[in-house]
Amino acid sequence: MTLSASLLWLIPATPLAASVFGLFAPRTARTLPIAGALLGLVAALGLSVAALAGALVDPAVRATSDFAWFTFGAQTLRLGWLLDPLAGFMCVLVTLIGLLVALFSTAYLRHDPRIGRFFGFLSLFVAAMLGLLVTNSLLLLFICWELVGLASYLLIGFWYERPAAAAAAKKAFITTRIGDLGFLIGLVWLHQATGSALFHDGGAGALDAPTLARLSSTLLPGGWAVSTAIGLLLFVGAAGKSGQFPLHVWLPDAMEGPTPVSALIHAATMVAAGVFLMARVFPLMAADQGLATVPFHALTGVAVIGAVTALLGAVLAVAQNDIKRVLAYSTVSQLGYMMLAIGVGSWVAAVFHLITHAFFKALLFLGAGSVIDATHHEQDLRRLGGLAGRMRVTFATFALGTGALMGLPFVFSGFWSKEAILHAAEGWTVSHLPFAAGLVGVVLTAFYMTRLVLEVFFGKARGEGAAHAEESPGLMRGPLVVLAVAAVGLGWLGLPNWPWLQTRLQGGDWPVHGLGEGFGLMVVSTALVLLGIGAGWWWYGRVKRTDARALDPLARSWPAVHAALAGRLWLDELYAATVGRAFAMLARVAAFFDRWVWGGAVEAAGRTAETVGQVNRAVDEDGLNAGFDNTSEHLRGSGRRYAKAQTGDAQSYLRVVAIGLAVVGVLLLWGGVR
Amino acid sequence: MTTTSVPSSESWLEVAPLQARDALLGLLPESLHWIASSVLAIAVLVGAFGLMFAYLTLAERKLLGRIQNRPGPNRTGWAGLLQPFADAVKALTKEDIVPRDADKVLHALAPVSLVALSLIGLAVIPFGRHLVAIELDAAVLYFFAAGAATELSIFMAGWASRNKYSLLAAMRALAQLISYEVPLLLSVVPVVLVAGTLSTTAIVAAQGGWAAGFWPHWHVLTPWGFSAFCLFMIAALAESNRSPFDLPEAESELIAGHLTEYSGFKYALFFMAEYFGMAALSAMAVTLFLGGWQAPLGWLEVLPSYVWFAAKLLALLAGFIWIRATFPRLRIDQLTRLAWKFLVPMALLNLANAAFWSLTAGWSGPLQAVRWAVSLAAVVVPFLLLSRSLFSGLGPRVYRYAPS
Amino acid sequence: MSPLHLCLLLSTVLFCIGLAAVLVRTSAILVLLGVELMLNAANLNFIAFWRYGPGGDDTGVIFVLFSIAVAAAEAAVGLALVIALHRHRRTIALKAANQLRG
Amino acid sequence: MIGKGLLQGLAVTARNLVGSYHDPDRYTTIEYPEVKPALPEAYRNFPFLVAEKAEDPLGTLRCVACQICEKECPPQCIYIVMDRDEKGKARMKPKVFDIDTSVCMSCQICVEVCPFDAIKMDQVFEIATDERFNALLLHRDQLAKTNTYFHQIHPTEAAEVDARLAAEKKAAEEKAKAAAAAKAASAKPAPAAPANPTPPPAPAP
Amino acid sequence: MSLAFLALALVCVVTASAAMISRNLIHSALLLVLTWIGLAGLYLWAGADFVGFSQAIVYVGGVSMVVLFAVLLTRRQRDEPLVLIPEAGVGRVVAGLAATFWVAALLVPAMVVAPLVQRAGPGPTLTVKRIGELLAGPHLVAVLVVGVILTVSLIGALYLAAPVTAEDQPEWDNGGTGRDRGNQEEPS
Repeated sequence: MTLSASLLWLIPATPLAASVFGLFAPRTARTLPIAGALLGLVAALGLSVAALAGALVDPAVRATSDFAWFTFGAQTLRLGWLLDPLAGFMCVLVTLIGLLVALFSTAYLRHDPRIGRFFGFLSLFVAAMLGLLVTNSLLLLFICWELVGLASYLLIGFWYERPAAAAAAKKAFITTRIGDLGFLIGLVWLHQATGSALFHDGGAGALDAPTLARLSSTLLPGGWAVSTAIGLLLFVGAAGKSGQFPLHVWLPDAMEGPTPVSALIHAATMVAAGVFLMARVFPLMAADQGLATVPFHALTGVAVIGAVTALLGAVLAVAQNDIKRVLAYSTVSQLGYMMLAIGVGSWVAAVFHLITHAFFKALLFLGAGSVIDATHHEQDLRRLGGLAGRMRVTFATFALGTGALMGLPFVFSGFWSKEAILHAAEGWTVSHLPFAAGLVGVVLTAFYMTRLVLEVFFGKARGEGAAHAEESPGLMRGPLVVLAVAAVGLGWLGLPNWPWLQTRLQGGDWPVHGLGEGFGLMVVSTALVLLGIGAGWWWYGRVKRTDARALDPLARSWPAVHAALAGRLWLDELYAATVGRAFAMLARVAAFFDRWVWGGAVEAAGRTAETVGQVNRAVDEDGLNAGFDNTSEHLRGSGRRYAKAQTGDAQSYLRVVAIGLAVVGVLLLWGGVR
Repeated sequence: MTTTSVPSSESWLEVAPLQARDALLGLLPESLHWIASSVLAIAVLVGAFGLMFAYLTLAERKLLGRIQNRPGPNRTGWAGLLQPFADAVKALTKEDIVPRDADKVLHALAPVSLVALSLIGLAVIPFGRHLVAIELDAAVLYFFAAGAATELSIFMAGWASRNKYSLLAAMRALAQLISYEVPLLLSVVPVVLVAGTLSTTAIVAAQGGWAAGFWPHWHVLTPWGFSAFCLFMIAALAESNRSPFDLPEAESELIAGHLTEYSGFKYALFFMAEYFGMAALSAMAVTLFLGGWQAPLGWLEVLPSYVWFAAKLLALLAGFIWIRATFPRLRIDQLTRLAWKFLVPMALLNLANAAFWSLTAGWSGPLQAVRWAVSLAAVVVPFLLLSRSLFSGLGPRVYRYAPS
Repeated sequence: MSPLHLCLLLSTVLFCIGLAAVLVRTSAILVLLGVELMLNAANLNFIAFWRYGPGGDDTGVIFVLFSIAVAAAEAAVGLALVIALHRHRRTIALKAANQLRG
Repeated sequence: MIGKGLLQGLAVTARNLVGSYHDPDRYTTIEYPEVKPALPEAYRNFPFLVAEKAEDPLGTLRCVACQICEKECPPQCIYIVMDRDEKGKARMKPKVFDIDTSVCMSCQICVEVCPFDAIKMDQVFEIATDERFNALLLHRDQLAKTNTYFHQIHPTEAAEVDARLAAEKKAAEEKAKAAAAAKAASAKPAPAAPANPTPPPAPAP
Repeated sequence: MSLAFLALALVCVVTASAAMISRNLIHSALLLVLTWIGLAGLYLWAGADFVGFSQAIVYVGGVSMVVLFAVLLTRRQRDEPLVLIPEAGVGRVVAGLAATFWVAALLVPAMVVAPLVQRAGPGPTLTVKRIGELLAGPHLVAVLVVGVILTVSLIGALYLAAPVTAEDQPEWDNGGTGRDRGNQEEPS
């Protein structure tokens, strides 16, 4: 059964409807919102599968169904829905992981009194995300983009009674808002430049070839192509949302929200929205490739930022003591990888890695959640340890996830998707920096993941939470197992010799080459992974820490470096110092202006009006009135005289009428008044 | 008689009156013909209705007698035939007393105007196929214009007698007449609506012919027609101060009502006017509802048209007398309540009914039965509802006796 | 003096009689009767013009019909006022109804 | 239904009208002057004097002018003068017997007290006269009417009276015969006390 | 001009002036009725039968009754008898007559001067059907409006004339409700 483009809107609509149960149900409602959310997700999943089936029937075609939103004057604003393999795969991904996370959180949040509201927010988020995926219009995408931002704010700040969570939610919202500003300017500029809000509108859409040719050919004063400028602006939005280098600070703090939220939003879906945006508008980004005259290409910017972020994320992840923050920084670095892949021109590899990463990162987060739940909310690595024996399934699935993340060869999906990126980066002609960063990233990723696994699961339980931990209930283990299977199996969809996924995404042919051709790169990356694991074992495996307060082995060998990394390179402080203070000063200036300059003017105006009023009264009282009074007196006198004429006798009136009639008649007939 | 040409095709009886008229006119010069013919018409009318008045009084007293198991006047002439002339002589010889400070002019003018007005109404009634005094386009309106003026004479009678009681009685009589003029006129409107014209000859012509050979097209034989006929007759009864509505000159009421101060010939004139009024209204009823001079059945056409008119007229007058013999008198408030709360609504509903009837004239076959059924329901249902709501309280008097 | 002129003369005479009555008589009812007479004079005019005018147009007659109807209503209301006046002032002299004055 | 009462009323009058033509007990009018009303037997009007023979009513009056009725009559409207022959001997017949019908209230007391059944109540009601005083005073000759007339107007009473008179006469004759026999028988014995004369001579019917 | 017209005109003028002059209100009302009858005759003479008869019905039948009832209901005069020219009002009479003269002075010459398009020969014929079509056709709205005017004015007249307050009501009639007036004190 395939879903046609015109029914695409059903996919976001069902979870939105389900969210109503959560949002508007009474505060303590439980079963109705949960059931609603789950039902919504199952329905959305079914529809997404149908949509995907529909898209895969002919991957090359982009089925669109547009509708007129409203007309102002001569113009009508038309929005629409777009169904192509990219949207299909992403919808299935979001709904599947959403469903698994929802099942997980029914167990994880079972003690939380406001679980109903949580599921409401969750459904709202999934609805917004799906809306973003299937839209054919950048404006509608922006609308869903904002909704997703709202949902993430609500979910991060779910336990609003904790100040840290509230601050984190605000921080996430503001930083993504800064990114969205760039996105908005790009959106408006694109709409103004192309005249249409739709991506593909039979040739007249923003991303159709003729318009792109027009965009890239028109140059800005600085020699830049318009498409480059718009592309970069859109990338700023994507960077904000996907936590790229300058705007990544909010992602680690977003860990304050409940773990399923982190799993779904800050690992799999929302942060991937930026990458999806780049994939969607890739033709625009790549429009200026061919032009040699253009000084700077959008994609080079993306690639550079991607590489820097990948490296930064990996480096910072090494020195974190909170299990979720390690994974957060890992997500930042992996997103860097995806942006790097887009930067080097292969958005298909980026999407492939996005899909695989979504599954195993969700697995890792849920595993961490299971650990936190079991150890009664113990998140600090220093007080964990020795959980492998107690939590077998969690340990097994977590290990599989780690393998996929690190990219252990051949078996795990991470390996193939990272391989594709590195392959693409290798072939990038502009510079080799991204490729080098990618390789270093692989090593660091392997290192901090082995550290994490060793610290949490091996050694001796260093906290009493870890000491009494038991395996978490079936509802949590189920999703872990499913995700583990996906983490392993998904890789085989995109093998170099059987690129099923890539051909579908590309919609056309994808170069099929044997394993041998990229074999060299595979050997190098495997070696790097092993190097990382070895280093990780060296510092953390060899001598297991027994005491929670013991110094971190890495800190012992490079105290300065470790301190810097633990402090997150003091980026937050840097921001606070620069941007924070600048705004504060700006606010003070505005306050001064407001009170003294405008306030003063209003005050002055008020006072002058008052004085004028007094002067007027004075003049009026003794000046004019005297004059008027006697004239009116005079008038009243004559009025009284005339009143006497009104005798009240009907017949006298009639007489006057009759005589008047006669006189007028005579005048008219004979007075010559022709 | 209008100077219509004399069709030769009909039986000689039919045209006998016309031939007689032509013969008479022949004696006079051409120039005087128009005045002669109108004078002749007047003479015939006054003569015929005068005689009829005379024998109507006799018939009334004979019939009332018979109904009350007594012979009625039979002393004068064989079985009382000369009685009317005896009355006339009595009326003439009786002394005519006029109150001292009565308004002599008005006192004399009242009876005369009443009789005149009652008579002029007869001018437009078609007595036979060619026997109509004046062929008017707005004949019905003319008839009721004449009828409306009679109230004036009653007021004059009441006022001119300078007698408190007669003035009060005149006022009550006027109230009655005015209350009943409305339903009278309203009950005529349906006939005009269906016939589509105000001229009496056309209305009678419209009632010609027989449906299915035996059922004449008379208006009375249609549901709305019968209802309108009943309303018209009730209103006519009241309009001519007869039987249940004879409040004005009833002995038990204010002496003789507005006729208290009248005696002798003026009193007789008032009675003559009453009978003329009754005859005129009955004649109009015959014209409008009973198909004027139309014969009830096809083969009865052999009898001349004016015979049928006379038969129906006499039947109606007998009905008047019959009603007078039967019904007790109505009190003034009952009388006006009957008019305003029962007759007027029924007449208005009947108007709608007639409109429906005329609109569905084209229906034929089974639809005809439907048309009849709807029209019948439109008469019966309001009648039942209205009578139940208005007269629910009435019924046989319940006597409460002191506990023994 | 064509017949039309005669008719107009008659209606003028009637009109002036009515007007004189209205202006001279003291009794309210008589004033109303005067007005009634003036109305009738006007009606006569209409019919005269209908009878002798260029013809072809019957609105004159229709106008007279409406004017008769409205005059009847006016008479009824006028006399009701007189009766009401009489109930409060016990007289129907126009002089009694002069409260509405300056 | 409002009309039902009216129709029933009309039906009653109609039935009456039709009935009056063929139903005898409906149309009961007697056209008086031509058809005399069948007076009920007990009807009485003013008294009259019963005479035995039609050819000489005044001569054969039963009344003996005993003036009982004159005395008993409450309004005193009877005036009797005894008929005396030239010698003043009572002829046992009234010379003058006047009844003032304007006064008589036909109470029938005179009939009840009259021992000789001489005065009876008459049924003549057409007594209108054109003169107020004298015409209403009925004299003897106007009052005298034969016994046969009495039989016509009061048949039962007349028969009863005659039967009684006959019986009395027969008793008187037997007594007379007995007296005569006794007298004959006693003729022989000395004449006994004289028998007082039996009262009225009973003229043969 | 035909004899009939002159006769009718004479009747109208004489009765109208008599009506306006007469001292007895009833006489003036009845004389005016005669004028109306004269006018109805004039309409008939002019050939407008329908108008003549409606004038007869409305005026002679209806308005005369209303006038006479009004006259009778306002009999209890408190003050001066109905004098034609009261001494106090001589000025009013003169002024009134002057005004009338002026109006007449305007109308009559205007009539004489005005160029009147005349049509000789018999007058137009007007059948009831023609009037019906006119009333139901172009003048339908006017008919409805007149209907409304009549209803409203008559109800208003009724309200004005009918005694509403308790003490005005005659004893036996307590608003026709049949309620016994004995228990007047109970709150209505």
